[in-house]
Amino acid sequence: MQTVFSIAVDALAYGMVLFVISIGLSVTMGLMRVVNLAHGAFAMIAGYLASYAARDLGLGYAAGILIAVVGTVIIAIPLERFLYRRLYGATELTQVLMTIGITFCVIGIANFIFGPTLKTIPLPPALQGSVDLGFRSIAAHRVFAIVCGLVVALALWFLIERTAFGIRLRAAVDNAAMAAALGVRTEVVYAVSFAVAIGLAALGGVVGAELLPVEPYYALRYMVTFLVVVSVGGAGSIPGALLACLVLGAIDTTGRYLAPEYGEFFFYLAVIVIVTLFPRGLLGRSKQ
Amino acid sequence: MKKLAMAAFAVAVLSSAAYADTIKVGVIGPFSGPFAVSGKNFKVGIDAWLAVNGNKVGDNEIQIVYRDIPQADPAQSKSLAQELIVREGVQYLAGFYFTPDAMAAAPLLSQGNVPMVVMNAATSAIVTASPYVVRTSFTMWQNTTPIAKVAKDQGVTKVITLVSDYGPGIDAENAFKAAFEKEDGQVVETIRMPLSTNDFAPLMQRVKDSGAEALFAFLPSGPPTLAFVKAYNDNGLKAAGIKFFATGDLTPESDLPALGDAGLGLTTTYHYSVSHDSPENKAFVAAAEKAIGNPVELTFPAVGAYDGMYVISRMIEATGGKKDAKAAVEAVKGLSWTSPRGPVTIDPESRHITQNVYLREVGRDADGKYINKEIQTFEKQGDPGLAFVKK
Amino acid sequence: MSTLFEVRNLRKNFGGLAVTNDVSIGLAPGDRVALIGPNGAGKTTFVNLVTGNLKPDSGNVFLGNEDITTLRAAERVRRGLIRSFQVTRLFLDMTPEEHVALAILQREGQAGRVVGHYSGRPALMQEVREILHQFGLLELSNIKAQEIAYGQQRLLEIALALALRPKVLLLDEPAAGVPQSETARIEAALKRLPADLAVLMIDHDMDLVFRFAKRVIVLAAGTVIFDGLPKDVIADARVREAYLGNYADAGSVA
Amino acid sequence: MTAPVEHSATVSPPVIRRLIDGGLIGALAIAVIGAAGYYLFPNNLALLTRMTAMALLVLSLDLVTGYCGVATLGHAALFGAGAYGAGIAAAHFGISEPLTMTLIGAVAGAVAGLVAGFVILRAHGLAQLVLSIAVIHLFHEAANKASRWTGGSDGLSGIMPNAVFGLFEFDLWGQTAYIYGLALLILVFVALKILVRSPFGMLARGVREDPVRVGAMGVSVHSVLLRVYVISGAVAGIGGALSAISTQVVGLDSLSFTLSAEALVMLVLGGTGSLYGALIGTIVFMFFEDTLSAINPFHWLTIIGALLVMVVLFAPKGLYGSAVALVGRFRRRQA
Repeated sequence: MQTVFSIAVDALAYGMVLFVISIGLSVTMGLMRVVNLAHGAFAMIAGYLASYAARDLGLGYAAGILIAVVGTVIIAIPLERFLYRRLYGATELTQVLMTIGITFCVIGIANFIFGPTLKTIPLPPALQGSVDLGFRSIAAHRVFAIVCGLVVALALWFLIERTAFGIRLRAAVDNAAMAAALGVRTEVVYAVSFAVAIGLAALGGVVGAELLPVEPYYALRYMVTFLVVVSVGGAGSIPGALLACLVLGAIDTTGRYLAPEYGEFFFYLAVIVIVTLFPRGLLGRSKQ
Repeated sequence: MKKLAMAAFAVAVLSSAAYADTIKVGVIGPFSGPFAVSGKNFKVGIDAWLAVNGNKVGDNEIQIVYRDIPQADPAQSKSLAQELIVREGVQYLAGFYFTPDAMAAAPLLSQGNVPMVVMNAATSAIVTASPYVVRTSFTMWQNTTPIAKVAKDQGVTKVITLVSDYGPGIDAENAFKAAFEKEDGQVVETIRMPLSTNDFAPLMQRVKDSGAEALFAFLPSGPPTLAFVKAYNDNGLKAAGIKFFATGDLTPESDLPALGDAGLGLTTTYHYSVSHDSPENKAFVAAAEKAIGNPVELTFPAVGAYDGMYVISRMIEATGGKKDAKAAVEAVKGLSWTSPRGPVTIDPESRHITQNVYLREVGRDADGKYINKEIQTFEKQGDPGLAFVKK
Repeated sequence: MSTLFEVRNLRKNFGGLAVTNDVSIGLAPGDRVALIGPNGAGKTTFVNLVTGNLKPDSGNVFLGNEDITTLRAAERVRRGLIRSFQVTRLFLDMTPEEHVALAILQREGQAGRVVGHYSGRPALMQEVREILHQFGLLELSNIKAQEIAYGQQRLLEIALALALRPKVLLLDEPAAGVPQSETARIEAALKRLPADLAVLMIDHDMDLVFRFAKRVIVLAAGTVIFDGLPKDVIADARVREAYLGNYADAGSVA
Repeated sequence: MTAPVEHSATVSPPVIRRLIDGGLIGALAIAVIGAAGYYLFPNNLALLTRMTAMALLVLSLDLVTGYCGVATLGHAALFGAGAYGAGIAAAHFGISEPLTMTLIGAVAGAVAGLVAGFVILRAHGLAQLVLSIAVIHLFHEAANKASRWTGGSDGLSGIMPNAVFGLFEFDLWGQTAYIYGLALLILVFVALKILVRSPFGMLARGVREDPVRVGAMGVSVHSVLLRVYVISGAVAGIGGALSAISTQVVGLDSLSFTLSAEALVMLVLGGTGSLYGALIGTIVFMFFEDTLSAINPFHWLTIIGALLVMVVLFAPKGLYGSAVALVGRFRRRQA
């Protein structure tokens, strides 16, 4: 029984880390309809910025996160203006080609500037060490990731479902022409959404760095994981992404505990079953 | 047009076969992509050797031609090796980080009359792929076997093994099991982890449940090793007194700063530590650190490349710059010298390097830098894996 | 006259709401029937049930003497139950010639062939030209469908259906979206449809319906409320009620 | 009904156009470019052979993605199946006659196509993409597990193909391998040209344009797609077999997501939905990759990335597709 609890805790922690890292992609793919394979590249840029600020400049973890999120968004703004804007409404294949190109560039540049080794973001003392749950201990930074995930989920849900901006965004997504006719400045809405998505990628990259350490190949290494999480959850659905992360986290963690050798099989078979049963994702928006 | 092309073709063929006072060495390695740090170390090792010894052997000038294979890709390896031999006219092939890449290029050697000096790829069988293969790195068996003895010496009788589920991992598992059972130890469970594993927490739970007193681990150096070591600490295994044994692949010097204090006290066996205390190593490290720019990135493939260059230089010396793979390989069989890692010999029979393997513990040096501190030496280790292959 | 196509007691519920409520219709060879009804009457659902894109909750569909209720859509097509679409569905990258040729090949069971080109078959090319000529599309036969006018696309849509040699043809608003100036051509094409073909046209363009149909069926709230001659439909009390007021009553009368 | 016979001359395509459609021109072009490659880069035939194998994979991908609109990031499964099929036949069963190996590769690829298609065709769009990713990972993992047969991550070695027709040995220079590969490519290209023109090819294009309409013509869309997948598998399998024969080693990379993604990038680069686009994309991408990585083995990826971005900005339909569009616009302006 204790083992079951223990696995459940691991699954929750892993799932929430996945959620924090992937949710930004769910926004780009579901709400902006851009298959952004460069999502990981932005998370990685944030990781480098945080590492530089917190470790090399010694500014501390909180400042590191802030600098990483703001800095990554600033880097992303010209990219949105000159590259991504061309992708809105383009075919999926075109989006794949462009964003993979961007990813290659970012990898090359990161390798050139920061070198190929792993970079870490030093944790504040409060997040180091373990938290005792009674029957086992869990790393403090994982608890932090869980909290971050919940806060992000709530904030995003509120932003999209409960604010005027959210209404505009959903209108722009569902029918850009109609929204424009109603006075919604779709370009601005898209730019802001993109910034939000990139900010989330950045936050995820920093918070998840304990599990997925920052190095130049980060941008491609986890791309598949992000894509799977988003589509299993249903692109654009915040609760869906949350559910997908918890389900996939549970399957992955349990599979790895019971039969680590066949962990990959478990995971991808589960993905096939879920995607076949729920082609729009677990809680996907019904409109294609 | 056709005639002209044929003529050019003939010239290219002849010039590569004929005596040349510039001798080209083709180096194939992962210079970009996820293993770029290893490729960089190849280059650093070679640059260091050239800096220390100059780029001339006798009258012959050595020129290095690099080719990139970001991830294991035998088809590309073969095509690059062929291009290097045929178009660039290289007299030596070197590098090779991944086993399948070396395996794919090996059949070209006798036809091309070119020796291959493997600077990393660590599967025992590679030397059997062609009589022209010489290896200056290590094998999984070579580095793994001594740690079983260490475990036994520390009074451990029950061990659980965790290895990445691919060739080298399975080699490590077999090697550890064979050596530990010879010491009357018991491997209570063997776990193979998919290479893509990011989260090791559930596996640490398995370790706890297994009742083992220690774990033996192998993962290729890179991001997962960091997560693995952290999971070992965070999930309370360290606190519970479960010992940690591994090969040095888990604690390459380039990962140590990232591991930080979490890595302190980890014991691994390996053929080379950057901190090895010898005049040869001091000279090597000084040159290598200059070549690499960022000293933190310096780690084991560099020494394989450095020694590989030494072997190649002896080959050039022996053949007088002539293209003669057979004579070149014969000349280095049984060759002994003092490498930065310690005394080494090219075993005449297997053409693999016989070397000391060291037990190391992660610690800090006087400057506070994280290092692998050598605490015990297993002298003149051959490759036990070859016997396993032949079985 | 023998019945060629028959729908018997067809019923479909969406979440407790009967969208198709016990509908029975029969068609004989040569019939020209129009199915009309106010918006939301369940016409589209009815078409989808007949073509096999939706499964009925109960009831049966017959073609000839065969019960085709459980057959898949493609199977029904192969038996001669063909439909056209309200919104043009064409292969925009292909020419009218290719469209019709493909339809004929499919009809002849040759569409799975992996070698040869249709232009190498004189008999087929002859038929393609005849059909295109019949719809006034011959001059456009080698222009991509996306480059021809909408009215002509609508004609091609019907030509495509005809090339499959239907026994029963379901025309879903054949003139929808076509400018007034071009509807005459579509009507003319409809007039020339083979005489022994049973046609069920779904539309709400009353002018077209009255000129085309010999019989009119009115669907309201999923129920057939009228099945008779065009001249009687305007006078029918229930039809007036359905179009002009109180839909709920119309349902209860049936 | 009166038949307008007088129109027939203008309606039926002229002889020359038929020849172009029939792939003769294309086959000739491949042969000429191939021969040019042979004489211009006589010392780099292994790269050219690799290009040929890759071109087969990209052509195969074009069948499902370009002609039928199936989004897949797992197409290397079909290529790898062919490579392992041919490789295992040679290494474990001593079947080392190259033509037989190629045939086995084609069959293995076709079977893999059937399996992959069965899974991938169960969804559309993003979901389909993810299914394809799952498929390639399962294939990869299965090959890794079956290391007794596949050699696992160390690669399958011990493949020693006989001489072609007992006459032409596979040697260091790679002439035999290249000419053999080129011959295969030309044969496959002509076969695909015939296929694309055939009624079935039209049906496949129809599925991409509007599956609902195809269904309304009495065709089972799913069965069309599945058949395309099997054919595509055979083509990719031939490519895989060629790779196994010329390299004499088969690695897990031939069943990898990376290879699948690379093939897709090459296809989109050249332009989807045209066999020429597939070929051009392959040649351009691999040529740049090889040249740039030789010039700077350490930082070439950046340039490749920039190149891809440029293509999207300036040739959004791919190199071939955009060139065709440009020529078309030019002609229309002239007319």
